[in-house]
Parts: sequence; C-alpha cells; structure tokens
Amino acid sequence: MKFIPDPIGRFCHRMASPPHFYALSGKLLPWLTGIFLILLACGLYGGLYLAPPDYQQGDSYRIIYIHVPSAWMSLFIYIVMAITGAIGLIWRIKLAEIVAISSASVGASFTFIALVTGSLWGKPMWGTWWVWDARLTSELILLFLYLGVIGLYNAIDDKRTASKAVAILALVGVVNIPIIHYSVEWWNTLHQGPTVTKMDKPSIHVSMLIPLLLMAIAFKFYYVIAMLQRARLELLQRERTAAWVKKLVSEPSNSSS
Amino acid sequence: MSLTHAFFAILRRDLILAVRRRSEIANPLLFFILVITLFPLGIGARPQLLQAIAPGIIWVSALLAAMLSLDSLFRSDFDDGSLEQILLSPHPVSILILGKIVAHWLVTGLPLLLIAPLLAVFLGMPQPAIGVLLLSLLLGTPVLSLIGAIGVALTVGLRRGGMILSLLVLPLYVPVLIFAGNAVEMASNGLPVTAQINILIAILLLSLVLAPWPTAAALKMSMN
Amino acid sequence: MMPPSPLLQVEGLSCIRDDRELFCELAFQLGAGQVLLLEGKNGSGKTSLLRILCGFREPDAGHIRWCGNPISDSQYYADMAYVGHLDGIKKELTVLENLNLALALGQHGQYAIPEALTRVQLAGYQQVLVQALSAGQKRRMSLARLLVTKNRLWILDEPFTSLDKQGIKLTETLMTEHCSRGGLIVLTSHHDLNLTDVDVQRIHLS
Amino acid sequence: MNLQEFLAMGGYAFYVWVSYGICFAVLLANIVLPVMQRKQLIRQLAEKQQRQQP
Repeated sequence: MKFIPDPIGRFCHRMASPPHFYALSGKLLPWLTGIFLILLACGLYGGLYLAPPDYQQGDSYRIIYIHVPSAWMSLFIYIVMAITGAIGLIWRIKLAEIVAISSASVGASFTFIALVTGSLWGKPMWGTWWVWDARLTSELILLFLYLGVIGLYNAIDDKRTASKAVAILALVGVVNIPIIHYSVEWWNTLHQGPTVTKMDKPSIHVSMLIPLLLMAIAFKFYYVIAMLQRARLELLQRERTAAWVKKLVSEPSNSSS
Repeated sequence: MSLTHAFFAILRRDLILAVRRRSEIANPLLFFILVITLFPLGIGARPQLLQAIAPGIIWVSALLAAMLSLDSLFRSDFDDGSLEQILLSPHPVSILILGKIVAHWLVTGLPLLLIAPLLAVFLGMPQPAIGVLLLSLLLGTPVLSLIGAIGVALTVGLRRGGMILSLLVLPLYVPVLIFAGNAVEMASNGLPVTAQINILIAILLLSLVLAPWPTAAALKMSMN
Repeated sequence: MMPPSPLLQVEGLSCIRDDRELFCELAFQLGAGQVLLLEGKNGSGKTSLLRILCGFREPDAGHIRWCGNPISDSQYYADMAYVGHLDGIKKELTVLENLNLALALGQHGQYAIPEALTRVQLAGYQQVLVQALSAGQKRRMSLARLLVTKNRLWILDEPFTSLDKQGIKLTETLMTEHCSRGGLIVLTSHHDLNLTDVDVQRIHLS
Repeated sequence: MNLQEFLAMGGYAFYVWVSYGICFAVLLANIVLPVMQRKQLIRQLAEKQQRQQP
C-alpha cells in the first residue's frame, strides 16, 4: 500500500527510527515541560483566582477547569490512539504502535479524572455523587473502552502482536464511540428529560473562558509529555537487545538522564 | 469453486457440528432461562415492578447469554487447526468468517428468540410488547454475534481470554442494549417504536458490513 | 541438472522471538520440482519459519516472494497448502465432510476424493467419523487433503510424526510424485528424507 | 480577597480542592512512574551488561 510518495515515506521512517526518536524526545522533554508548567500556572491563576464566581454555582464551578479539558482530552487521545494504531497497522511503523499504546494509559487517566471531578462537581450541584447523566455515562463507557485496550495489551505476551490487537480494537472503538455517545444521549433525554444541562453550558464569561482554554492547551502539552515518557520506556523495553540500547546503557551519563 | 459455495460450506459445516455437539445450543438457552428466573426470586414476586423492568431484564440476560456463548465461536477451530486452514484459503477471509458468525447466531441467537415469548409472559409483559421484543431480538442478537466475533478473534489465542473478552465486548454492546431495551419498554407502554427499530436495522447493517473485516484481521493476528 | 527458475524467493529473512534471534538474513530460492528440508533442533525456529512462509507471522525483516509477487497476494494462497502440527481436521465430521470443506475452501486438484483416499489407503472410510481414526490415519487424511486440492507449494511441518514405516514410505512417494509434476515442498523433519531423483536443498537452523 | 477566603472557595473548598488534588496526583503519577521504571530498566540492563563482560 503506497499512499505517500517515497521521499516523504523515507523521511518519516528515518525520523521514526527508535534511537533517533529516543534522543530527540529526550531533548524535547524539558522544553515541553517548561511550556506546560507556564500554561498551567497561567490557567490556574486565571481560573482559581482571577475569574469571578459563577452567579448560580458559586465557586464550585471552578472544577470546570480540570473537568472539561480532561473530558476533551479523553476523547481526543482515543482518536489519536486509533489513528496512530492504524498507521502502525498499515505501514508497520514501530513508533506509531508505541505512540498508540503509550497514549492509552494517559487517556485512561484523563477519563478517570473527568469522571471523578464530574462526580465531585455533581455532589454540590445535584446532591448525589453519581447521576446517570449522558456525559458522565459516556465517559464511564469510554473508561471501559480504555481499560479494554490496556488489558488486551497486557494480556498478549508478544508486544508486536499486542500492538496490532490494540490497533484493531482502537479502530473498532473509534467507529463505535459516536454511536455509543449518540445512544447514551438519546437514552438520557428519554428517561430523565432535559434535566441537568448546566454542566454542559455554564453561562460562560470571557474571564472564565480564557483560563479554560489555557488549561485545555496545557493538558495537550501534558499529554505529549506523559505519552513521550511512557513511549521512551516502552521503546527501551522492546529494543533492549538492539545495539543502540546497549550503547546507551553503557554510557554512564545516560543512566541518570 | 465460488465464494458463495465456500460461504455456505462453512455455514453448513458449523451447523452440522453444532447439531452433533448439542451442548452449544442448549447452554446459552439454559443460561438465559435461569437468569430470568432468578430475577423474580431476587426482587420478590411483585408483578408491577417485574413488568416495569421486564424489557431490561430480558435484554440484559440475552446480552449475557450471547456473550457467554461467544467463546465457542472460534475456540474449537483454533484448537484443532481448522482456523489456520480457513485463513489460508484464497477466498476473502472476512466472508468465510461471516459464514461462521451466521452459523453461530443461528445456533445461539435464534433459540433465544424462540424462548423469549415464554419468558416475557413469565415477567408479565403485555401482549403487544412481545412482538416488538421478538423483532428487537431478531435485529439485535445478530449484532451481538458480529461485534462479539471481533472480541473473540482478538482474545482466542490467550489462555485467560474470558475476562478480558467481556471487558472488550460489553461497552460495544451498549447501543444495542439501549435501543432494543427502549423499544420494548416503549411498546409496553403502547408507544410507537419505529425510530428505535430503524436505528437497530441501521446498526445491524453497519455491523454486518464492517465487523467481518476487523474479525478477520484479528484472527490473522492471533495465529502467530 | 539445470537449476529451474525460482518460484519461491526468500531474502534477508529475520525472526526475533522473546529477545532471541531465531534466524537472521536467511535467504533461499526454490524452483519447480525442488524440496527444501529445514533441519535443526527443537526451538531453532523451524516452525516459526514455516508460519512466516504461511503468512501467519510477519518476519522482523526480509521479503518472501511467490512468482515475483509478495505472499500477501491471494494467488499465493491459491497455490499453497499447509499441514501443520494441528491437522485442521474436525473430529466430529466424517472423512468425506472434512475433505469436502477443504475443497470448498480451495480448488479442485489432481485427484477426486475417492481416488485420493485410495491413494492414502483410506478407501471405504468416507462415511467414518474422524474421531474413530487412528493418529496415523488422520495424518494420511491430511495427505489426502493435499491431493484433492489444487496446489503447487506444500508446506509441511513434521509430516512423518505418528506414521509407521509404510506411512512414511507412502508420504515419500507422494512427495516424489508431487515434485515430478513440478511441485515444490518446504518441510521440517527429524526423520531423514529418502526421495529418489528429487533435488533436495537443506538449511540447518541453529 | 485574602488567602483564607481563597482556600475556602465560597464554601466549596472540599469539592474543589479534592478535585484538583486527585487530578494532579494522577497527572504526576503518569509522569513519575514511567520515568522511574525507565531508569530502573536502564540500571538492570547496565548490570546485565557488566555481568556479561567483566
């Protein structure tokens, strides 16, 4: 299968070579972490301090600054996982496989955060810890999908096979997510009527919106950082017999970096 | 020999095997009946409550029965090497696998359909809803087999595949459960259900077209 | 003897399993009428190589070509047949039902089913359930499957196990005939091959 | 607005701070765990290499 002209393909292959990726990611990580921390600090300052309290929800709405970006990330990462998985499946690029599986645990974490913060936000708003609200329910199912991916990967011993399995599953999942989402919304409106939609659309003011966007961007950076860290580990584990890993290990300076 | 011939040869073979083994047909059916019998025992003989939750009970039980029967879809073929031979066929593997899935549905899904009216009566479901229940099962259970096949294909090579299989498959069953269960519930209340049935038809067609591909790919992956 | 033009070409094949390099940079070519015997002790990668040749496992490096095309081509699967450790025979079905399915999956070959069964000394067993057959008889049934379907390349994993002297002789005769018709065979065996007039290549995996 | 008020979060301190706490604990763990595991792996590989070529 050739959809990509050769020079670009060759370039991608070279960039995707494990030692190159390992070295490059090592150089990039401090910068990424720096940008993330700055964005995070600005977002938190704006969200927790500068933004005024909501006229209905008071200060409890400030959970939005982690809840909503996490919910966005949970979906975004699943899609990234499916795309990179497909790339790995079609073009047999090892690195794409690694990015796919390294994304899974980060995505699952964000889904978990979205669920927990949603519940913590719901308690003062609805008076109960859990409501079968469409968004929370979808998020819960998404968490199951992530756990399925992670569980399948760990259950298969041969990691190359496991990557393929994960890619197939992620693709099936990504086709299903819109259907699941739609069905859950539909189910929710039927059974409860249009109840708690405050969580979806708080009357948002610019001073509230800017920190939200900052946090969303910060979380994107965080995802890249966490995914790269996990990918570096995964890469070393898979390539531990390769010459470049042996060389890397034997250099004492590297064992500390 | 043509592809249709191969498709029906596989279908016929699996049906003959099921008839010779028998337990494959009986087990999910027994499970289905038992689970539904347990609900009144657990909840209490309260006709009103049972009637209200009957659509959900029947559909969740059908879903679990379908899931438990999934393992038999590829297990014996994987263990004795028949699956290797199917994958080595020059015919498109996804079509051959579809033959296996259809056979599996005829053996495990269709019997549920036949016994469901009886169980619906047990739970006091009103007359008109039973027709809709059958229709929803007719449209929904093949989807369970089709989607389930992907999960089994991914886990058939694993020693402890059972638990992980349910984790993979159950979230994907959610839309079917929602629309089918809701259709039956609406019908019990005398409301129209065209929308739900149309959606179920769409889901069935979609999974019929799409599901065999990842199943075939996953089986190839499980072979090494 | 002039070497025939190669049909099966393998280049630079490597296989790594659990951190261990089973083989690397393996190359060979096989033409019509040739046999390749893979030797080596248990765990040396013989079966892995056969499974790579079947397309079940992807090589970690290298290419396999059949008539100049990659083996993902469906033409390859129309031309090859595999008998592995697992015989792929359903024990709840009769001999005839099993062979009929094999035919439905492939194409008609050299022999009709009754002739093939006569050839492997299973004549009259058509309606017998496979579970009533002995291990050796099942093995011979696998050979019957090779005969009834159309194929050029046989990939055989330890074809002589659980066969008696007579069965081994029969297998060797069938293999010789297959080669004389221009067929190719790749096989693993602990038993030494005794084929007359057949060009046998050997690869030792260590 | 003093620090006290800020921390009180208009009476929602528990929900807000627990949310943020859990969030950042999970995020931190996602970075720290792979880094530690990678270092451990490098150590293990280095030891193995030294054993093989003293």
